[in-house]
Amino acid sequence: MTATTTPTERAQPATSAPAPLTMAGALNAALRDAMEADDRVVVYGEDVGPLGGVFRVTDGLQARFGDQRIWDSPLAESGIVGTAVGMAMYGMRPVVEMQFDAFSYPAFEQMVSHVAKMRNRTKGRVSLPIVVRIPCAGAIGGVEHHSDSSEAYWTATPGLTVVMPSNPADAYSMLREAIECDDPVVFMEPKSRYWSKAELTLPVTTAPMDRAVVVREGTDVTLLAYGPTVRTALEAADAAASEDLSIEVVDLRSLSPFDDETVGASVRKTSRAAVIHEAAQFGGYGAEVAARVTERNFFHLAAPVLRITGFDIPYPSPKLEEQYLPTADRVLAALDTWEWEDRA
Amino acid sequence: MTATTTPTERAQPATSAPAPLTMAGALNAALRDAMEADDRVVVYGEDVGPLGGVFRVTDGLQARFGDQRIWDSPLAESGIVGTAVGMAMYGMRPVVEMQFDAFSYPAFEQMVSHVAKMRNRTKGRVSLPIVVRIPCAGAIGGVEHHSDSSEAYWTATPGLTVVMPSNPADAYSMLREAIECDDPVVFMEPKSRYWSKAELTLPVTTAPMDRAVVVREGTDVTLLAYGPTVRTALEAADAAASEDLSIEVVDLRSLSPFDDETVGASVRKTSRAAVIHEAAQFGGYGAEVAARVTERNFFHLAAPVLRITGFDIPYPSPKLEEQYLPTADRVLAALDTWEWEDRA
Amino acid sequence: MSLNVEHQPVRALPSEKPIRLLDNAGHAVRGAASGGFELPELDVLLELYRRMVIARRFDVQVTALTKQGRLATYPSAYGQEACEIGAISAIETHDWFFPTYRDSIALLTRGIEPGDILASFRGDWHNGYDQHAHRCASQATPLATQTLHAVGLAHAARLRHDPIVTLTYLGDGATSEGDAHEAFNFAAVWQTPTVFLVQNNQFAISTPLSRQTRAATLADKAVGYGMPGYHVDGNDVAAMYAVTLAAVARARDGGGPTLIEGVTYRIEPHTNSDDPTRYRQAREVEHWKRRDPIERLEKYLVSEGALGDDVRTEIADAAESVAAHTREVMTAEAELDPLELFDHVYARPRAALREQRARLEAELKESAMANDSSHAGAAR
Amino acid sequence: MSLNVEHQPVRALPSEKPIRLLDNAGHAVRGAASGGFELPELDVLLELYRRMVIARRFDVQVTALTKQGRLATYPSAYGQEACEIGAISAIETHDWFFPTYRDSIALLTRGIEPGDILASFRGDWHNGYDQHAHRCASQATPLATQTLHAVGLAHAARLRHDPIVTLTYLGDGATSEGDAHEAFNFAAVWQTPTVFLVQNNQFAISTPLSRQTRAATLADKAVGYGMPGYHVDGNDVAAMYAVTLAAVARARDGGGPTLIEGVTYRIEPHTNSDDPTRYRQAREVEHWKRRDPIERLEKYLVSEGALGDDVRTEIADAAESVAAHTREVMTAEAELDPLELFDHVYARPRAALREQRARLEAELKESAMANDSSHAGAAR
Ligand SMILES: Cc1ncc(C[n+]2csc(CCOP(=O)(O)OP(=O)(O)O)c2C)c(N)n1
Ligand SMILES: Cc1ncc(C[n+]2csc(CCOP(=O)(O)OP(=O)(O)O)c2C)c(N)n1
Ligand SMILES: [Mg+2]
Ligand SMILES: [Mg+2]
Repeated sequence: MTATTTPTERAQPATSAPAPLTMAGALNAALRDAMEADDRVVVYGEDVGPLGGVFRVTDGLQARFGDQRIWDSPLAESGIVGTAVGMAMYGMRPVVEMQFDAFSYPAFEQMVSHVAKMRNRTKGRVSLPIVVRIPCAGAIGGVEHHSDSSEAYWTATPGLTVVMPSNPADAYSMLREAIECDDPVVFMEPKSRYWSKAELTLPVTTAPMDRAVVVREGTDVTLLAYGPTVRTALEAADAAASEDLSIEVVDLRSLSPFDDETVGASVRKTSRAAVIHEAAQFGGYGAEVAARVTERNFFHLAAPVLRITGFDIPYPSPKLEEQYLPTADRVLAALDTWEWEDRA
Repeated sequence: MTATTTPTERAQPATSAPAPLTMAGALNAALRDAMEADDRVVVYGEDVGPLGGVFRVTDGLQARFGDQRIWDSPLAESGIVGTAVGMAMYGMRPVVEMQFDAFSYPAFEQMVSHVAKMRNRTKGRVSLPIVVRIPCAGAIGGVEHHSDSSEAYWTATPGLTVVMPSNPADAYSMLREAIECDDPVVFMEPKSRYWSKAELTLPVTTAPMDRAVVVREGTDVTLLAYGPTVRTALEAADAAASEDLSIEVVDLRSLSPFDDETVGASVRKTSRAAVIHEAAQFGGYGAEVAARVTERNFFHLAAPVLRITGFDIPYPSPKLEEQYLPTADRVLAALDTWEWEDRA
Repeated sequence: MSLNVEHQPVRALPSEKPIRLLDNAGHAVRGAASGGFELPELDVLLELYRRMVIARRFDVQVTALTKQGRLATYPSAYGQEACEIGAISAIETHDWFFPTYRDSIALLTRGIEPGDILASFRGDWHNGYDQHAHRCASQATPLATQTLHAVGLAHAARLRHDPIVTLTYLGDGATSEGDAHEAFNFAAVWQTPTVFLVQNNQFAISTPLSRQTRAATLADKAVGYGMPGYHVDGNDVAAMYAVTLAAVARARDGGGPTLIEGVTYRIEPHTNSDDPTRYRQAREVEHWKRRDPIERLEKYLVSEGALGDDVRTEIADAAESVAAHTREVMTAEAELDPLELFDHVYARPRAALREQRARLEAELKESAMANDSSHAGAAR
Repeated sequence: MSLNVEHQPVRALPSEKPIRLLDNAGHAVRGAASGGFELPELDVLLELYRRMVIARRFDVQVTALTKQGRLATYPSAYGQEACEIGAISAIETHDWFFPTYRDSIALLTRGIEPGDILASFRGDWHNGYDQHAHRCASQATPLATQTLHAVGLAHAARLRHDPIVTLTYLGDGATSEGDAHEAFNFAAVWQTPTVFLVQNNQFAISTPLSRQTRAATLADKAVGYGMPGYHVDGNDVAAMYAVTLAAVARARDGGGPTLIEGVTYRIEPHTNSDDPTRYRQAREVEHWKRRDPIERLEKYLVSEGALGDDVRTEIADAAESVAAHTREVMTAEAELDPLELFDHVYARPRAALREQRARLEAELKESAMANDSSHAGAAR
């Protein structure tokens, strides 16, 4: 097993005709194809079996592969992740599901003290090809604990790879790549995008999962977004276009590692950048983005990198989440706070 | 109980003569005086009783106060923090100890989902005046899991207050204030500074625990440090002085909230800033510092805010920690990477 | 009162047959099957009946409102009334209760206003009632976490020689979490006055008990902590009440914690967004519907002549009025102030939150003005 | 082989009296006290004796080296040899072992080089041996976490119809952690071939067992998971070996996990930096020294005529040579390359780590040059 299986090397199932697929459906197909391609891939977690997961991402997989490839575990997240460590040591490639961000917290010690550290601890002798799937973020009207954004915890942890697709094609391609990766991957799935659709011909291979992608070109401002906020950024770019402001949107895709190259190129072109996320601002992932973009491109920047984020408060109850979440309007208003004299 | 008990309001034990005190001793005195002043203060955790804690911070307290004020709990960190929530709901002011940063991880769910959120959840009807003491960071030759820096996890969590003293006087004053605070406080104690000494007359009251303090004045560069790296910053400032570079050192003290005012004033004066910490750089607390200092002072900055930190790797084994830790030399070398043309 | 308890730890297997005081036909059970517990007096049973009827009517009403979209979510306790009401009725006003999301009807029984219970499920705020006033903690979502809170509060009270007891509920699934273990253990080691009720409703969302534990009963877990465990028919409110009452009394007397398992069944889906047809047979649900806890007690009360038509009508009326009141409060929209989002995060004010609050305030004003002018435009 | 195990869960209280095959005077125990286990053959006992003697000599040597500052820390297992060696000797080469920091002597018995075992305690790298080659996981520090790894690996093997067993050790203190609970439960529900050995050495650092549990025995915890539990005299290597062997055989046959408690005592401080005078009486230590596991077996072997002077000398020589070898490897400094810090964090290379590596490389070169020139200067 090489360290960097590239997407094209992977066993390809028969190509299917283009069909509209939701992100949940794309993830389901990726799991199915990965299980088909490699019998070391096993899937477990809470309610992933007959129910197909509370978001139906594992729908139908138990019927197809049987309960020795995919099964319901007891209800204990540390147990789920901790046993995955042992399974991976044996040579399996476990894909486990945390039901929501906040319910991954009981597994925090296993994630930080073992999943992240095992390979380094053993000088590379033991690698843990585990994928921890986390339905993440909010905007689904969920009650408390169902809309947290946990990415800052994982990205602050050396040894973890953290990715988040924003669309069905990436969801498929990145999940296949994550499962093939010899490093443990925290695979974050923006819940509010589960039902977003795209026409896809499977298997689809998009950019490597550690690369950011420019999803809309522009010249005046770079918006850095990931997961649920890519749509927000695109909406802002649309609205701004009518006001003659040309916004480039970069979908980060990979939170750790960070694609300094793609992002740097964009920022040096536009000389202005803002990062958008749902999580609270203080200590959020946007801090890393702002800090490193500034470090590496300081003399190209016409203005400070902005962070357009949730407030520094716990995620609110459903009726107030609209006020909490960064919207396209809020993005545009934030861009207005820059001094724009330098613009012709 | 008012929300913002100021240090001067607190019940003062008889003033003692100045005496050399270690940080561990100062913390011990603070616990003793707090327990003396308020019988709602209870202390528990692993080995805090007869042993006095593995760092002896609770030395002698059980002999003095009995095992209904301070006691050894079963060995379970989630249990320790979770029961503290209940105790605080009843009206106690529990001060609990996590033996090392990495051993707080089993308590992560209780910290993030309850300690941080309870007050907001209940519209302020239930506040949790809990202090979670965490002997933190490295440079003590500790084997794996004994030298983590966990501050980024706590500072990314709205609802928590996170402070870290760097010297015995602050250790005493800030711990008293933390215990009197109605908000839950993560009180981080840099292990490598436990045996550092100062002449102190107790009780000592230093700046409020939510303020940063300029610990050395300078004009060319602002070094932002906290806990163990304050000493590093001061060493760098000393060394630089001989090369005619005037360094101002700010001891952040409070990680959350961040004292934008004190830091901003310093940075606007020097126009250059760097933040120093032991934790890995990627997603570390320094990212927040760099991002917010830049956001608020962009047009005053002559150069990007630097982060001088640990590498993006798990904390190394004892024989390699020297190479990992940011030293005064590394700080000075980093400052050299700035273009200095603007300096006369 | 010393905190050192010298008596021997309990070391016995709970009875494998659930303790039962009324069988499914509504007949009193005597002998070994009753585990030595006494059937409560008729007036107590009648009161439990009344509470269960009202609780169910409320539950059915809230499920209906949820289907109409008035609530974001609602985890029903239909069929679990004997556990929910039996146990909560065994504690006193000054005792504390630590519930889960499933236990709204126990809160109702505890005297909390429907609108306040349901504020969180409607999406107004995370918790809607005054916990200290009712001595009821918020309904915990992170599984088993509340059991530690119950132990901590009980221990604090014990340190203060305050003779209260804490009662906490958790599900069969939640017993698998590390926090449940730590709570059982802390309670036992500290001998806190805590009663744990595991409502074994056979499922954790879709996961059946057989994939949750291999223990013969969930009450068996008590053995590993040296505390008494009781395996109880959770559809028999008489048994649930009597066993809890005894556990509460023992706890209050310094006898430490107890683990009670009530064997029951979740008749409704996990929540409104669940689809139980994917993981269980309608047959099984029907089987359990025939073991309805309310009907069981009703049969007994009728056979004892304690439930005449007049009482029945009176109870039905009371239940209807709770339902009507619930409809009313849940139909009216609560006034919410988004700026309050910033007000309760910290006791000690923060400059950054002040700034963010001001920004949201300006944004809201602006959009209100935009709205006004567009309305004005439309009116013109 | 089907993974569905239909047999009934185990539901019985472990014997409260520890199972014992040799009493402290070195006499064979028969009847109920032996729990139905057979005393192993003399050749097996002699081999266990040899292993214990070598293990103790190693342990004493490492403690001495630690006092000399050659190791950053060392948690000694002095006095726990019967648990450590008895259990590890009951598994096969192809089985897996999941130890804690305390279990270096079990790793030695498993055939790992002293230098490789001690690399972590010396501070060279976090883990110094090839886990796959020895089928031994790294020595876990975060308490109880390794028990889940053992369950996971066992389950994976079971899914592959690979008839291996996993053995994991944990301390009395570690049983309080949530992870221990989750591991016991997952193992029982999945019926994994896992043997859990709780080394109840009476203390978790300074915290005595009475503050850790209220259960009569730690083996009682097995009941709550529906798995067999054995309460064993942990200073009787014959019993430890026999009970573990039976558990391993059952596990290998698809009979699921077992929880074994070995009752023993930590004679040394927790680690070299601990001060046990603060929390326990020298008397207590003396009492346990008189129950020494090696002496006990020695008495039996001598009484059976199985341990003559020649064998004794041969074993002592073997032990001395392990000690000498250990001194040697621990006195030589390991070559460490700081740049290796960056090489094993990820399988997939990262640009940022490449940059940081290059920076450290430049720094190291610079300081080497500075050193060279200052040495050169000094020489001139
Ligand atoms: C720590 C945690 N993990 C997962 C969840 C998601 N979740 C909510 S309810 C539930 C099932 C709980 O089952 P059980 O404890 O039996 O209670 P019941 O819902 O049957 O009353 C799950 C998995 C959660 N709330 N908390
Ligand atoms: C999760 C966690 N919490 C705390 C510690 C610190 N610690 C190390 S050893 C120890 C005591 C362990 O006692 P026990 O499980 O009985 O094992 P023993 O050391 O007696 O062999 C503690 C508290 C740790 N390593 N991991
Ligand atoms: Mg349930
Ligand atoms: Mg121990």
